[in-house]
Amino acid sequence: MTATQRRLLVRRRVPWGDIAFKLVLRLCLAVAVAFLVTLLVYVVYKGWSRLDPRLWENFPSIRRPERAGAKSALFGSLWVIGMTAVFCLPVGILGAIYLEEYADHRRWYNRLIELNIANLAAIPSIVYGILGLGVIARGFGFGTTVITASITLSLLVLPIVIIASREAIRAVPGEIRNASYGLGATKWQTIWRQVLPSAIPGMATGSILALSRAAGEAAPLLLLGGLTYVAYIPDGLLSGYTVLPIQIYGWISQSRESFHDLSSAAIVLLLIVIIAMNSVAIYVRNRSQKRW
Amino acid sequence: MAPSQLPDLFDPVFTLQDLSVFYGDYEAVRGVNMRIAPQEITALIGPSGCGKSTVLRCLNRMNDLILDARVAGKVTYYTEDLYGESVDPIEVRRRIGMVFQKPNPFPKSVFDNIAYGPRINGQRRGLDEIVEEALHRAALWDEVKDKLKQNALALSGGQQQRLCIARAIAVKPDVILMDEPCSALDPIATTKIEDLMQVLSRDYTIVIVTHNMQQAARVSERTAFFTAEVDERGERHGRLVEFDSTARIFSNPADKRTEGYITGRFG
Amino acid sequence: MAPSQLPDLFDPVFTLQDLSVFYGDYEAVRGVNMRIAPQEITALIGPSGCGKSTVLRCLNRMNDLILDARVAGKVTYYTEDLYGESVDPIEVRRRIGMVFQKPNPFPKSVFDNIAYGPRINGQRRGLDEIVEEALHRAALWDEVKDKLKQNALALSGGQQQRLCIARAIAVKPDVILMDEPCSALDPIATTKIEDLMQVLSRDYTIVIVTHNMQQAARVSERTAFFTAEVDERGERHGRLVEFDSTARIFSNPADKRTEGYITGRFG
Amino acid sequence: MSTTGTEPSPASPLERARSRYGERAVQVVLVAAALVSVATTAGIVISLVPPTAEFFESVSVAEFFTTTVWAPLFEPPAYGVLPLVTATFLITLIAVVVAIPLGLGAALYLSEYAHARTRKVFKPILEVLAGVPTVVYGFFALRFVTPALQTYLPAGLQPDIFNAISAGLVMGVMIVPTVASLSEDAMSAVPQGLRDGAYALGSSTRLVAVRVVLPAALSGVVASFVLAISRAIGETMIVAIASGNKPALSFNPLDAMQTMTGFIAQAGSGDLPTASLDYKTIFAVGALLFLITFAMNFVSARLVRKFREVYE
Amino acid sequence: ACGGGNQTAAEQEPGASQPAKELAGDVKVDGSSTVAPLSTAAAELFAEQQAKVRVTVGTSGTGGGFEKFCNGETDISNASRPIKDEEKAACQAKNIAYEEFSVANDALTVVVHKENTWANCLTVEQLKKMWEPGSKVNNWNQVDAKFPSEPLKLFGAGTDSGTFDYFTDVINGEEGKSRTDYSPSEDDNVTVQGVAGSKGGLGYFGFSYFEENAGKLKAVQVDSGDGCVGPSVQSAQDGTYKPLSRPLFIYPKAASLKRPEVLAFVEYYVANHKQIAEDAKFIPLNAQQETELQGDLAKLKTQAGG
Ligand SMILES: Nc1ncnc2c1ncn2[C@@H]1O[C@H](COP(=O)(O)OP(=O)(O)OP(=O)(O)O)[C@@H](O)[C@H]1O
Ligand SMILES: Nc1ncnc2c1ncn2[C@@H]1O[C@H](COP(=O)(O)OP(=O)(O)OP(=O)(O)O)[C@@H](O)[C@H]1O
Ligand SMILES: [Mg+2]
Ligand SMILES: [Mg+2]
Ligand SMILES: O=P([O-])([O-])[O-]
Repeated sequence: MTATQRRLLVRRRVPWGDIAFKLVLRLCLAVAVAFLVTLLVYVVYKGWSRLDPRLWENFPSIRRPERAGAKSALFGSLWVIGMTAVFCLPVGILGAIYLEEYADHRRWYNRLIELNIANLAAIPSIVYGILGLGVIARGFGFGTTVITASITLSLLVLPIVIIASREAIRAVPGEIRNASYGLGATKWQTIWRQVLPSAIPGMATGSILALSRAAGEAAPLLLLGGLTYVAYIPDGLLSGYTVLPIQIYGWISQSRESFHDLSSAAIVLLLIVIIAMNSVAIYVRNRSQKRW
Repeated sequence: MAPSQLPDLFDPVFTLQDLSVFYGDYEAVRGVNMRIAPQEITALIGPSGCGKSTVLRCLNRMNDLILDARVAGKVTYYTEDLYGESVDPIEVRRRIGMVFQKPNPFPKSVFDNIAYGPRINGQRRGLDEIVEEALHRAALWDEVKDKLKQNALALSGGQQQRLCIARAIAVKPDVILMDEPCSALDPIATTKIEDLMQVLSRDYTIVIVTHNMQQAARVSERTAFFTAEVDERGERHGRLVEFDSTARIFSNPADKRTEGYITGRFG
Repeated sequence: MAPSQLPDLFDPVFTLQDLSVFYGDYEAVRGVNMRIAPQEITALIGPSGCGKSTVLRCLNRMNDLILDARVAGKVTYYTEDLYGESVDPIEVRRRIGMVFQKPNPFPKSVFDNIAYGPRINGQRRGLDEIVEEALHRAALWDEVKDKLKQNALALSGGQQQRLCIARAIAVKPDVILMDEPCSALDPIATTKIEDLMQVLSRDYTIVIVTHNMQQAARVSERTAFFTAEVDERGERHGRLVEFDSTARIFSNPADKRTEGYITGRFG
Repeated sequence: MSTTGTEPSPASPLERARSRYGERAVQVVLVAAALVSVATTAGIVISLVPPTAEFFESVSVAEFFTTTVWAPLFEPPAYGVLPLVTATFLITLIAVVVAIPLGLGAALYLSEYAHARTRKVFKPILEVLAGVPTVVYGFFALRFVTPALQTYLPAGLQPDIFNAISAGLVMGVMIVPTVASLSEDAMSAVPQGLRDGAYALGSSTRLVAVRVVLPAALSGVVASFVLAISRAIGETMIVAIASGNKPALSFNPLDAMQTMTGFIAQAGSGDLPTASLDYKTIFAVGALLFLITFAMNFVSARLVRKFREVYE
Repeated sequence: ACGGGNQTAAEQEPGASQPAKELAGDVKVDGSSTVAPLSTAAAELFAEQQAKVRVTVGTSGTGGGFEKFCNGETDISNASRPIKDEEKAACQAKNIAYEEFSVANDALTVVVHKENTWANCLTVEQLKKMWEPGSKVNNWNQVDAKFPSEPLKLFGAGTDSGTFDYFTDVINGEEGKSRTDYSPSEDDNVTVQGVAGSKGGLGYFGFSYFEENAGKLKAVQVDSGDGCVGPSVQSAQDGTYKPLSRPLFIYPKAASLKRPEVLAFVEYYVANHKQIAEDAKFIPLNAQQETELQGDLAKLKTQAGG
């Protein structure tokens, strides 16, 4: 008995299947990461020669690619993203507060709003471009200006902001609310003084990710006059504009190789902006994880 | 239950007349009649699910915050109908404070926790004194006087719970409701809170829910024993079985069920 | 503790020699020595956090799955070092089955739950018989024979737990470890499981962790009492206090702490 | 209660001390904010429906859906949307063939094998992959992937300069994070008890992953597929840059083709005369795209809900 | 809608057209993508003198440009063909008056892959065979039996462009008629990339694009019956490059010319047309065209002055 027992506990064969499976899974992750690395290395390599102050100090030029820069696109992006934040963050956060704190989920209209937001989150961005073109640029007559682009992008990322903010609000324990109500606070006092401060990190994370999405969007802006030679910094909501992704698209479609290097450099610039935004979001999220 | 077996020895702070509470269609508590005396500790005891918390929440209209909760019968606060048309539940909760089972300090400084109540009532000055007084009364001052700016979440559980009591006191309520305020605490912290309750009961009317009979026996003057009864349709409803002086309830209860529960043979 | 106070009446299935278990730097269990007899029920009891589950998980190397868990000392299974180099933990777990506190059927049909073990061992034929036999042994056959294709999550808690036992039996283990297998169950289901354990102990070596002393007294032949002791540096470590026949432990324990725990004065 | 004269307290009655118009106003503002999302949907529908309706006054539904030449801007125009639809689905298919194995593999690895620390490193990396602007992917497809394929694929299999395969491959990588992250969430939601149960029966990690975790997380995993697919269908810049704008009813991924989104981007950036049929064509294609993704969302919402029910 | 910076017009003193004076305001230019590099070059050069005047140049195509222009959305429309009658009518309906300036010449260039050794000269007939509506030609050997078997990949202008209108007009005989199964783009650079990336590729676009990419592409000579002629400054200016040479235009809106910044830009454009054309690698006007342009400019100046 003892002898057979002994054999039975010992590995009978090399578990090749298990080993191979693990390797394949690891490979899947590795391929995705390798792709990212290749992409980054490629654009940095291609754009290296143009990664200098010319990139953000000069305006675009189609005569002299060696002198051209993305100044107008960089500042245009800052304008558009800034205005997008101004439009969509208050609306998104207030909407999330309504849905989490006020809405009675047994009511059909509140459920409709929720369903609607989930659906909006997956509608292709180019469809928002159509919305911006048909309703905002032409319908409201804002034309192809910063305000049109900002409103369109706001609507595009609004569902992301709402969904993230709702989750952040939901993560605030009910006990905190009870404590506040128990002291005679009104609903809004409870929300404003207790719920929101606690939910801010989560909201910030979602909002930054939403804005970084907006910062990289090009498709809807194609329909909104983004593809234009603009050699100035916007000075208002009704000003013409161009943004980095569109400028990149414009340069990619140029045929001269020097423009491709330039577009790589601009891609690096855009990626820096976006990865920085993402890192801030991840940092905020990690830092605020263990509260309760 | 028939109207309280107690003689009318006091001017009641709360008078519950035929109080029933529904969650949606479910009648969680049925036909409770009782009177709660001022400047005393009243304990609500009974097996889990018998509706103690539900009744307690009726007393400061915290039930309003539960979407489908509904109250029938009458709750009178002194002479005023607590559920009257013109009554403002927010005002109610300011007057009738509440301390919860799990200590729930706000994730802010100790000072801001205590000052929260006065602040939302528009008070801007004299906060230092209010905070100090509330912490003194809650027997917490000595322990936290050097950490007023520190985050309240860094306090120990027992300190947190006393902080919550101090926070409730700071708005100068008439009544303090406590729902199992010690069940998340260790024995030493529990003792401190119980001592505190005794001191506070000189100035405040206190109603406490506890599942710890020893605690009820130790701290309260009067005890209400609730149980859950199954009706003809098989639904469980919380009922008030007996309400009397604590001494009587624990030594010589009138009802068999009370006796069974007290001696551990039931519930 | 000095080596077991029990006389060496059996060829032990498990021999634990100076077993300590660490989670990271924290020594959760320190220096356990005990022997577990074949075809008997051994119960591990003690206050919460004293390391009962930890010790149990050592016996089939479930601790391997906890990232920073580490075992010191020696665990021998019959004559073989359970933590020996060439030992395959997967093979170990096949021989030494486990049933958990909360019933955890796979979200599949009753049949597929039972057939899971044989299938992953490469068995394709004769599954019907294996499933039927396992269900018979687990005293569940009559209740589920008409719902073999039904999702196991639709069974009651007690049925689910017996299903988990049947699932463990289906791989024909030598030993069944059970970690508080009844704590999620109602009294009727508990009785059924206890009866089942009695029956199974004719064929299997069973080690059970329970926080219910009555249960240990009812079902087990031997009982090990653990407690958590605070060392000089203020850290709590699980220790084996006493290991003896259940009758002795419950009637005439050698150690004061065991007695205190059994009579409810301690822990 | 007999006496009222000796009342010790209520100093003031329990009536409202201050009027709380502010609370009301706040509520109105909040409702308005929530309604913006409804207005967005309404706006989309309003901007799509009238031009689409007018479009179908000039072009028969039958021609739109059954003929196979898409040349709306030419003389004479042809309005068979099928080439756009097949191109959309072909490129999506390529993307899915890339994304599902990679995403699922990465998710299984992160959820079943990886240490907490590894997960903490790689999840953000995958998120960066999701955050890379799609113009960048398009650029990479056109400038790196296509030349690489032209260089390394054997003659005869070499793609055109604009082609579906590069766009599809790159799009596949783009949606890997969608699959990986949502699947990983679904897998992490599988109760540890199930894993323990399987391990205790002598399963290897592989068997636990494949036989227990994956089936238990299946609806969540499938929901992630659906969401990834709808992202692929709606993706614009990659195809606009890398797949060529040549509407052709072709199933050869080495050919240039044009997707629905590609058409909208191309025709839309040309800024067509508002009243023209050409302009309305954009909206008709947009409406079709909207309907397709709407249907996909609907399916995925259903799946997600079902998946939630399993453990809640 | 947004009328392109009228808001700043009021701040300007009337008649301020001296370059010395600092001007400000927006000038919206849109239209032909062929002409866009020319106008962009003009804008870039102009910006060196008037940094505060913000000139934007869109690329909607000649047709798309006129649509916006006649809708009052832009100040200047670029065009690679003269305005059509229906466009004139549209402008008239909105009371938009305009001027027409011919600012440079273009030689529509037919290009093939650098390694294409067989197609050095194509006849108009052969081009038509490839491009006419319904054409099924998809291999070079179908164009001419002497050509090798190589798949023909066609790239060309988008339908909204003047280039498309012009090419289809002179090659296929009717404006707008073309086969449809090629890769069309409003953006000629896409054509450059497409042809450069396909051995059997063939495409057409403005001369400047060829000039910029002469290293990657090969221009084909065209035979319209008088022998093979290649596109060049010379052949375009003297009219021997037939039938694909054409003038390029800008159409400033009369009302916008009342704004000093627009006027200044147009004057600058016209006055420096030669330098701009060379800078943007376009073909400058010939002597006769230049005289006409000077006349137009003089007319414009008197208008502005009065
Ligand atoms: N929000 C709610 N919605 C629906 N039913 C509820 C709700 N809160 C409590 N109940 C039900 O009402 C009954 C009484 O609950 P309550 O919390 O008052 O009991 P309790 O006496 O406080 O019990 P415990 O000692 O467990 O706290 C229970 O059956 C409970 O399930
Ligand atoms: N995975 C883990 N990581 C770190 N510490 C752990 C882990 N699991 C258990 N511990 C610690 O080890 C000690 C013993 O835990 P164990 O679960 O074995 O106790 P137990 O006797 O089973 O208690 P209970 O009756 O509550 O189940 C406890 O202090 C516990 O906090
Ligand atoms: Mg309660
Ligand atoms: Mg345990
Ligand atoms: O852009 P076009 O010059 O061809 O109209």
